[in-house]
Amino acid sequence: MTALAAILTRDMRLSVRQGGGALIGVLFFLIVVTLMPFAIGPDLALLARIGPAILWLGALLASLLALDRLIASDYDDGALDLILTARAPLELALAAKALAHWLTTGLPLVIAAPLLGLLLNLDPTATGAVALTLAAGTPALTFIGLIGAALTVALRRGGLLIAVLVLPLTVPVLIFGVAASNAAIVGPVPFGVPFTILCGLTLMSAVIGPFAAAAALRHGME
Amino acid sequence: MRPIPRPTRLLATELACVRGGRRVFSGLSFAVGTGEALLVSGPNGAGKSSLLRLVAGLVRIAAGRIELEGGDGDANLGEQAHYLGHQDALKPSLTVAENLEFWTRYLDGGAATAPALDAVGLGAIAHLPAAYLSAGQRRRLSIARLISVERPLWLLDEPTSALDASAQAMLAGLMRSHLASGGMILAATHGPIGLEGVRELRLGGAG
Amino acid sequence: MTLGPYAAFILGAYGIAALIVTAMVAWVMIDHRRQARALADLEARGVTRRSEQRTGDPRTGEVTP
Amino acid sequence: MPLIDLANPTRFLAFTSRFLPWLAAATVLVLAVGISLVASAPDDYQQGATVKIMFIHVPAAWLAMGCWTLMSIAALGTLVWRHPLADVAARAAAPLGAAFTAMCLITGMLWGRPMWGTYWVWDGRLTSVLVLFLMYLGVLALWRTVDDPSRAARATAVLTLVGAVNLPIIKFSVDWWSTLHQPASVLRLGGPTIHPSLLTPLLIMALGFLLLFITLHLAAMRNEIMRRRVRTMLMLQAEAAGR
Repeated sequence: MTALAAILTRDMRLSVRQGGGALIGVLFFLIVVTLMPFAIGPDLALLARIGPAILWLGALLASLLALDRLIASDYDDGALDLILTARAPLELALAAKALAHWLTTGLPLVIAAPLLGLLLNLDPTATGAVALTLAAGTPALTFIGLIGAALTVALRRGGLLIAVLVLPLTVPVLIFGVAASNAAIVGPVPFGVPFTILCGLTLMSAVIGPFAAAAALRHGME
Repeated sequence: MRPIPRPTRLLATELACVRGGRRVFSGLSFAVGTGEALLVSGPNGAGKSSLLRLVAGLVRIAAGRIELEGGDGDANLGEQAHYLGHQDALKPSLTVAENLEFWTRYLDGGAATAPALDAVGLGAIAHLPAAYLSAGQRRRLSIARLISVERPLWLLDEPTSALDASAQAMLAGLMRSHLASGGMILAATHGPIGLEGVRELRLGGAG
Repeated sequence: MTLGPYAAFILGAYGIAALIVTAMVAWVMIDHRRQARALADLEARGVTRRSEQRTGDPRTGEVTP
Repeated sequence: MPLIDLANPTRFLAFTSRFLPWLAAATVLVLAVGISLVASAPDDYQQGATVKIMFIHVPAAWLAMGCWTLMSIAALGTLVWRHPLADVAARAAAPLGAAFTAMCLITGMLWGRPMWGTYWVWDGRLTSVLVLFLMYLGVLALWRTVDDPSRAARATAVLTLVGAVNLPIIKFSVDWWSTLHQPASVLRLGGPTIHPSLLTPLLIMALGFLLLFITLHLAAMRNEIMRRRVRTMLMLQAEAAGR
């Protein structure tokens, strides 16, 4: 167990330190959401209606694009070779890395969402709903993105390629995330239904992600 | 920590390795007993690194078998070996101590890093970020991992690169004590590494 | 001085402004103390900067031991 | 003591250590006077007492833009005149600029709420300050990711100058964008001519904010110089430990 704790704390320490990517995801999220009204126009009623969708799309892109260095940095400096020869199973090591990434990138998105809700003129219930669904949904985005990161580890085209590869896999999470938020605001459907499905998706991806990523790494070796 | 069973022999029979569609070597057989060191030599591209990575389990075996007789039954070969590659596996933003502590805890759950740092002469700058280290110092920090984590088989890929004379002597000393305590070494090198009574395995000589 | 119906917003604005100012002041002072301690610790270990290693520092003129 | 002599870091440290207490005292004094004037200032006929928020919102906006100008001059210092303290000045100013921009945005939202009924209306001026805030965060992010100071200095200097060139363009396009969609004209910041009884507290507060910025900036520059000294001494320590 100490091995997984060690890699979790190391990754979090790395992302917070100089040169780490901890806040890059949140900045990207902030900028993407701020850009939307420039395109859509400052009509507050319209912004309020599509607010949850804007926040979810921003969080989705921010989560995926911040993942390209997750495994590639260990591959580049030779740490991946040692991780492969350690007693700790690769699947759990990758899950620990994904968790560390979510804590430093995914969680700040959830915290920043209510602030951005102000820009989009969301009322408190809408902001609360979006924050709750993001809290449940962003781990799924990170674990699915983990598979993309493992597939592209040896390639030089990391970042965008990951998004292209795994975006289709994130469609269910996006659908139920936005549906749950809208259910809380407009809601013919009770909030619980799409939300529990979203949580189910997250749990499923928390299992499939690490195993698929480990398989991708093992088969990626020559 | 349960006592680590002492493997008696590393045995390779008819090993073959294919990388990127190219047959790097084939029909390779050798054995390394306890307290023995085997130097793998040969021109660049002869497959020295590939052989070490293959033994460590980082490269797929095309044909043949490799096993560690008498080793820890349920641990595969890679988990009983130290692989020291060209890269140092160090994070620049972590300090010298943090880097070694991480690998010590990750590879075997222990945490005694101070003696290892002193053995490689980095004890005085344990608090410095690894970014400030020279290539030689980074190499020595990477070597410190071999001391702080107890593993019977050492797979060293050109261990003396970037090391000056005093560091090479230090490494030779470490290797001698490892062999004396019943360890095994498989090293890929261009020249001698300061060890006496060492067998050599020539790769790709005729090729 | 009556702050009228929106007193909360006025006081809130000044409160947040004061908060940001104290945060900045605190950041500057804490950072100063941290760097000063690090410098003192390094000097205690006998690490001297290259420009001070010469017998006399030409720019400031004082002779460093 | 000729000002150019300040280019030498050691001399600059001595200068700041001696001058900072006086500057800090002057700042506190001017701010105290300013706040007392604000307290006694009359209400605005339209907005009532909420106009008092203007006394911190406007100076913060001026400082937000002034700080980016300062950083642009420092960027020229780094790229063109190779001034040793230019990058130190820019790096010390950026967090302060970001903090004052955030203060401007938050006070703007709190001022807007009683007027418009919502915290944020995409008013032209406020939106360009928001874009400026994003640019500050961009520069700070670039400093955090590049670890070698000299390389970071040149990269951030280029980004700051490019930003400075684009700021007027952004301001124009955002104003155009907001007036294009905006129904009636929104809150006039202080109206065409500010009533003299409101003008003097505003100028005093602006002076107080300026002094506050200068004090914090000098102190932050001092920290930055010390931080770089620590870094070089740590590298010397690494060298001393033998190749």
